[in-house]
Amino acid sequence: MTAISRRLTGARGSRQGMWMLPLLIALAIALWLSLETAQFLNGENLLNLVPQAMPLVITAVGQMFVILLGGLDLSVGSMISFTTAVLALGGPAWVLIPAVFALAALVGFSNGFIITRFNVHPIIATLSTQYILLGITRVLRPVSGGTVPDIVISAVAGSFLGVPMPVFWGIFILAVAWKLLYGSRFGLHLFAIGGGVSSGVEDAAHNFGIADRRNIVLAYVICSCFAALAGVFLAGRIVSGDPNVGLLFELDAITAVAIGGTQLSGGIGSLHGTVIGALVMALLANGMNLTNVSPFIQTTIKGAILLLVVALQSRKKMGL
Amino acid sequence: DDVSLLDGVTARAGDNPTVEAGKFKKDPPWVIGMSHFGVNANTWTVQVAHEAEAAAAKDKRIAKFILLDAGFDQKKQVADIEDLIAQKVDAIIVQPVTSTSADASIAKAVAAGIPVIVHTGRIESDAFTTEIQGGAEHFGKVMGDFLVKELGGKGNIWVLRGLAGHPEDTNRYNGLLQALKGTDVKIIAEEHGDWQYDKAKKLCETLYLNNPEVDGIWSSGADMTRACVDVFKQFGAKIPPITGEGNNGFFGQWIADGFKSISAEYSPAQGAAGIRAAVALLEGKELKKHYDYNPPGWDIEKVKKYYRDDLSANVWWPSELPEDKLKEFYAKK
Amino acid sequence: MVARAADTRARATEFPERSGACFVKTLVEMSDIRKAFAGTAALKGVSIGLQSGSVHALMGENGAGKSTLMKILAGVHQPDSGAILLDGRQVAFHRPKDALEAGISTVFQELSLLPNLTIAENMFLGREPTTAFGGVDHRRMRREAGKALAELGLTLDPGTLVSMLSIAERQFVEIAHGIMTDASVFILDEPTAALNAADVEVLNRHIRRLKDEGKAVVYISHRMDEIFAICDTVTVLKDGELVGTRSLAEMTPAALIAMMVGRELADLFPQRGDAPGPAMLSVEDFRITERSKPFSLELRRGEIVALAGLEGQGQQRFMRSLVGQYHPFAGRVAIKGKSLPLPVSPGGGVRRLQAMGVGFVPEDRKEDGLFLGLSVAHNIAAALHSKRSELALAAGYQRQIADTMSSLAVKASGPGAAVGTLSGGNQQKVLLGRYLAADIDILLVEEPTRGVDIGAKSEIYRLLRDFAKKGGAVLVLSRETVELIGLCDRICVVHNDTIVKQMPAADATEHNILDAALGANGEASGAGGERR
Amino acid sequence: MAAAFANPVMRRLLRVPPAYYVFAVLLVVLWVARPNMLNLNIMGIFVRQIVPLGILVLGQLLVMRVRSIDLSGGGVILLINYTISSGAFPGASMAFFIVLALAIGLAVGFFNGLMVGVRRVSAVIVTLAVGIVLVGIVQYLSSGKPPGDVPGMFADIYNTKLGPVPTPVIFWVAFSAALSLFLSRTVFGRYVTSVGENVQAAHFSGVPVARTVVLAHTLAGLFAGIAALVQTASIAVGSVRVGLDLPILAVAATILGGVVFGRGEGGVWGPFFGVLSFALLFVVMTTFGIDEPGKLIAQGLIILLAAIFYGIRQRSS
Ligand SMILES: Nc1ncnc2c1ncn2[C@@H]1O[C@H](COP(=O)(O)OP(=O)(O)OP(=O)(O)O)[C@@H](O)[C@H]1O
Ligand SMILES: Nc1ncnc2c1ncn2[C@@H]1O[C@H](COP(=O)(O)OP(=O)(O)OP(=O)(O)O)[C@@H](O)[C@H]1O
Ligand SMILES: [Mg+2]
Ligand SMILES: [Mg+2]
Repeated sequence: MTAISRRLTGARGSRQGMWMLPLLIALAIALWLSLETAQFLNGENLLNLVPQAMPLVITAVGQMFVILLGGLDLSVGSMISFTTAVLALGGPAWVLIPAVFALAALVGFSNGFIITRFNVHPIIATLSTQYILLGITRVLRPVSGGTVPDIVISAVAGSFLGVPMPVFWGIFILAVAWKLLYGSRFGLHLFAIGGGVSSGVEDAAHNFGIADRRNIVLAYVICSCFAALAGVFLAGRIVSGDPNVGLLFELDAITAVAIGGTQLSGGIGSLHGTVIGALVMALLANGMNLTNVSPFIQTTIKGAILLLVVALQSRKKMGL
Repeated sequence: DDVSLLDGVTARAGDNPTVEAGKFKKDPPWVIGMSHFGVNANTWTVQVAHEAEAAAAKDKRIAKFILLDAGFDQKKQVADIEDLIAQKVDAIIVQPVTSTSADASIAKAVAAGIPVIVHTGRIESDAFTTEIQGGAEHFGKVMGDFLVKELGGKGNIWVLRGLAGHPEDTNRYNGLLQALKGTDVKIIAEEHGDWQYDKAKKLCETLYLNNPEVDGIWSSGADMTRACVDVFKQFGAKIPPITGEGNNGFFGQWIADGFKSISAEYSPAQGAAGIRAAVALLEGKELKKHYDYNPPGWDIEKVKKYYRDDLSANVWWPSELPEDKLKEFYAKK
Repeated sequence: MVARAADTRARATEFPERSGACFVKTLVEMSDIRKAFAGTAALKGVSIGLQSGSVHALMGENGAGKSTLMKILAGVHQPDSGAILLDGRQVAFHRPKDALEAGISTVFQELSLLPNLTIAENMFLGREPTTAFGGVDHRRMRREAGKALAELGLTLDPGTLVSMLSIAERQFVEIAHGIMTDASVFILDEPTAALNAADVEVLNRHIRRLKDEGKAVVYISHRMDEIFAICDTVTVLKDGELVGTRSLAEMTPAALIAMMVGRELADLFPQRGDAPGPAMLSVEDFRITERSKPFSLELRRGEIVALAGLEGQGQQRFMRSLVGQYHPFAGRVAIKGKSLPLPVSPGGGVRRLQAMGVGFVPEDRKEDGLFLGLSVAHNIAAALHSKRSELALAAGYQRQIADTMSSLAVKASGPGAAVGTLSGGNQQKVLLGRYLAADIDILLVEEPTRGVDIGAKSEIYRLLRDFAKKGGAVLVLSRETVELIGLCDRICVVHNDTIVKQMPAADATEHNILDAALGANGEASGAGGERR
Repeated sequence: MAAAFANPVMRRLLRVPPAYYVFAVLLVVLWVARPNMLNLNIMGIFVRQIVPLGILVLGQLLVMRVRSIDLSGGGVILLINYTISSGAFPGASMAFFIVLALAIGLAVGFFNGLMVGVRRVSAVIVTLAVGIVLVGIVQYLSSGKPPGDVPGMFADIYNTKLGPVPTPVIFWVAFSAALSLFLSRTVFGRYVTSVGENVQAAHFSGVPVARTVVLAHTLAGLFAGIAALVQTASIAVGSVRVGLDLPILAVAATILGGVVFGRGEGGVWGPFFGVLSFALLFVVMTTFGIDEPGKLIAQGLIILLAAIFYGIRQRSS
């Protein structure tokens, strides 16, 4: 019994963070919804749920890479808006799509470079990037509009072999993230660097001969590229470019990561936890709509549930 | 036509298709869903929600009115409309977050046989069933024309814009530019105050201290006008001609201080108009596809008729809220 | 070819070697190394040569520059001037990775494992084997890590997170990481600071293996016996300068100490105390866990009592349950006659005990003890401030700080110096100083001299004895048996979560302590009446 | 070169937080472009605009020094603004509202503190969630009763001056000075420093760690309540959306002022000048008529460049 409760709440002796409790909460919400409303389990709604959750899942997974390092990327919201704006500039898809990822990589590189080489706090570095990118986005696209390449729209809204495209996105993203995090030396080194940061010995991993700066930069590049991917997905979903679409997305992403048990001080966390965290948030939004919870009280409920989930995740360490 | 949606709303002239009678006819009770772009943008948007709820409550045939709040989040609006479709509501009213965000899901709703009414925000697609659109350009132009007239076609103005990137902001501003075309009225400062009192106050203070010489102020409305008037009063300066909109607080200020102004009309009762359009469609009445809401500006005389000293600054005129609701919501105690 | 071999041999003969077993050559030469930190010189032109098949001791007082010299060789610091020759070729290491790749493997003095990685991951960090798909080959890592641990006599699961390990276990993992690798130079910077005698023997076996394989080993330790047991050559540093390099065959401990300290050290340990006074701390029927046997313990005024035993036998758990870190199963504790209700609260235990005049000095000074980034003054005054309420005005305590620094002979540029820049021994003095300054009459000390040089050790012993003589009482927990015998009045040997034997320190020998600690002594386990 | 860096005066100078020179540079720019604006009257009004942020920052720096963060300030401000303007307490006196605001702030801060210091929950998420709940409460309440007018005396006090300087500015400066003294002179200040440097070591040297964190958060909540009063007085009307971007700005100003998680090199005055820099930045950009996108880009670049400059200098020392 104590073993179970330990696993649920503490997960000491594992670096995955506490993900089981959020999983239970996600299941509880799903169970409540399927009992409460007939529509929840209907195929249409379940198919809605996947694309509704997808941008958050993508962004949160990207954000997780930098959070594992003990970093933070506040620029992902702007990156998403920026991506939709670039995609809606008009032009052939084979130019625009590689271009957005090249630009995202550049932004991520610049974040990482500034943080590692110039000793700038991640919050300051990425907050500045957030402002700068938003400014550029507003120049490119003062108001929403423009047309997104057809291929992007069909890649989001279409289906293949009867399966809606977002499902493939999900599989692809999880596979890439899984390979990066668990199937490579890079992933292990991320945990190592984060472990050093969270235990207060910033260069512990460096002393093991790990190319830490390079790995940190890489993590920020990955985070930006995932945000760009979320931007592409959203552009396909809203069928236009929009300077405000990513507004406050960074906070949602960070919240999803934290709900999933990843610790913001670095070194502890998991991919599945992050996905669960994003699902909890999406289920909550969907559930409250389906059960006709008054929009006036939805925010409170959302906040209260967040509070509950994190309050149950007490940790050994105090802080962020 | 026999459907009256709202005072000042007329069917658009020119190419305007008809939604044929009976197309969406359904026996009551009805379930009507509404996707609001952001209830808590400001007190005006709150009132729109209240006007819609009150109108829905008045019609006994509406069994259920589902209000969803996108909170300015287009992703959420798309999800909200999808959720409404999943719940098989009989009609969907959309206040779009942006001109394109809701397009795909509106098309989905229409494909599912659900009529879609769009108001307070134009969209690029025309997949919807019917729309009631207050012309943002018209709104801006009414204000611009007033300034041009007051200034005798010549002078320097400040421009206080709303939320950057919001279509309403851009369109109102475009209306101003139309009004200024060919005149000698020059914009010497142009800033975004996000339609908020505190931001606008900071802006006006800064602009004033930079250079108090200004002949007129074009304010994109909401609480910004009141903030700017307060700044001039605080410095003991003469208030230049300034534009405003139908806010009770602003009305009180205008009446008390007697500066030159105009109030462009943009009624929160558009929320009720949306409900009436939905009901008309479900009753099987014939509607046009496009309705315009381009009322003239209000002068001080009209303002005096509407102003209510016993209500707080946060009521917006004209309103269709019944007296008891007005009292309940806004009474100053 | 011939010329090169002759050349090497010629150089090798400059350094006489005790072990003639294999072909001896100079692997590393560091010459005239200088290094300054923020203005203060840590190394002032030190030269040293490391031979293959030889264990080279590096000795000197705290702050002499031993770790700095080795960190330069390990690529952590870059020298301000001087040259490093590796196999006769000049090299420059810009980061640790460069040194690793050049075949220099280091066990650093400060524990620096990553707590969130497993033992296996820590051991292979930076050089993980990969699978055909480019992923980390966890299976192989665990297998090989398990083998390496077994060779060091440990039965830990290589999949355990390091955060779950005790300090000694971590130290072993660190050693395993350092020595179970394919390198030609091994640096061990105080590897035994957290180890007890039995563990040290295991380590020594491996060092001898490395030596037999023709590797060069640098061994830094403040424990004289270890140096004489396994080292061939010794280099002594003092204040960043080279005192000399000698073959250990021609040295005696006294001569070595004189070389380090610059004078003969009369007595390492101070005179024992007189007859002890009334009980200060009494523990009755204490049971650490549900299954452990009860024990009682009395600590009297003027007494220094030791808790001895093998690693993880419960001595630390007992001490820390007094400050609330663990909940003991049962027992009664009285401090100066006032009873201390058990369990003590985990958050407020330390404060409560301080209010009763008891100070607890934690073993891990870096993690649990010091504020490395803050000044010496702040570190010393911390416990003084803790006695007062939040809203009280903070006194400067200049006098207490100055007194403490001078009575402990803390070597620092002043009270404003950050503690993190002091050497290990001086850090330890600051830590002890904090509690000595705070008007406390019972001290619970874990590892009073971990990583402390012989001169400072002797000072710390004297400090603790003076403290006892002035009416205090000390309970000490240490892995160094010699230290316990020399310092204490009475020794309690802990085995299996209970005290199995108490003896006057005057009668104790390393042998009979180890006997009791191993539980070999039938009387202890028999008399208590085993339940199963 | 190394000797120059070793000089204690030099080392101190190298540690001057970026906020100071951002402020200095902006002041020079303004002095060149609009010398007439550099007088006490005008500057007083500019500074008054950011007093709510300034007060919020005082709380933020306190919690950041104990390695925590408080993102709930926006929610506190909104809730207090709503409570005062909703007319739910007809005829209540100024004192009543002040007590009410402080009580709300204290309660929220105390809750945050318990969660972070005792439960040891992630500070970012807890305070973010608390902020969301508070905003949600206002949204819920305003559906029943939208916010209305703020009692006139708030604006009256807000508009008073002491000599040429607006009262809110004097209040802020005095408040900052008081906090600065409080932190440097009391035992609590030492506790904060200890906990920020090393929680474990603080615990073992007898610092009441949890209590220190709870107290820091409680004070931050209290300060948010005070910031809310000033903010409410400055807008004189109820709102459903006020002050929501303040917490993240407060974090940025605090870091610019040299206080990062656990370390407080900039003390209280570093963040103070961080806030002043933001005030001047706004004025300079408005003065130069920089448009919205330009403002964003310039703001981002200036913060970034300052931080990079500081980072490089710190590294070289
Ligand atoms: N097979 C792999 N799969 C995933 N990531 C890898 C792999 N190999 C290396 N990396 C990542 O790339 C980084 C660089 O690794 P590598 O060992 O090549 O360093 P290096 O080129 O020697 O670096 P430096 O030149 O900085 O010393 C590693 O820290 C690791 O995170
Ligand atoms: N990173 C650093 N910054 C500033 N000063 C340092 C740093 N590292 C070491 N020093 C200083 O250099 C000198 C030598 O320290 P070092 O750690 O090499 O001593 P040591 O001989 O290893 O001592 P110990 O036996 O206590 O470990 C000391 O005075 C120390 O304060
Ligand atoms: Mg050392
Ligand atoms: Mg390499």
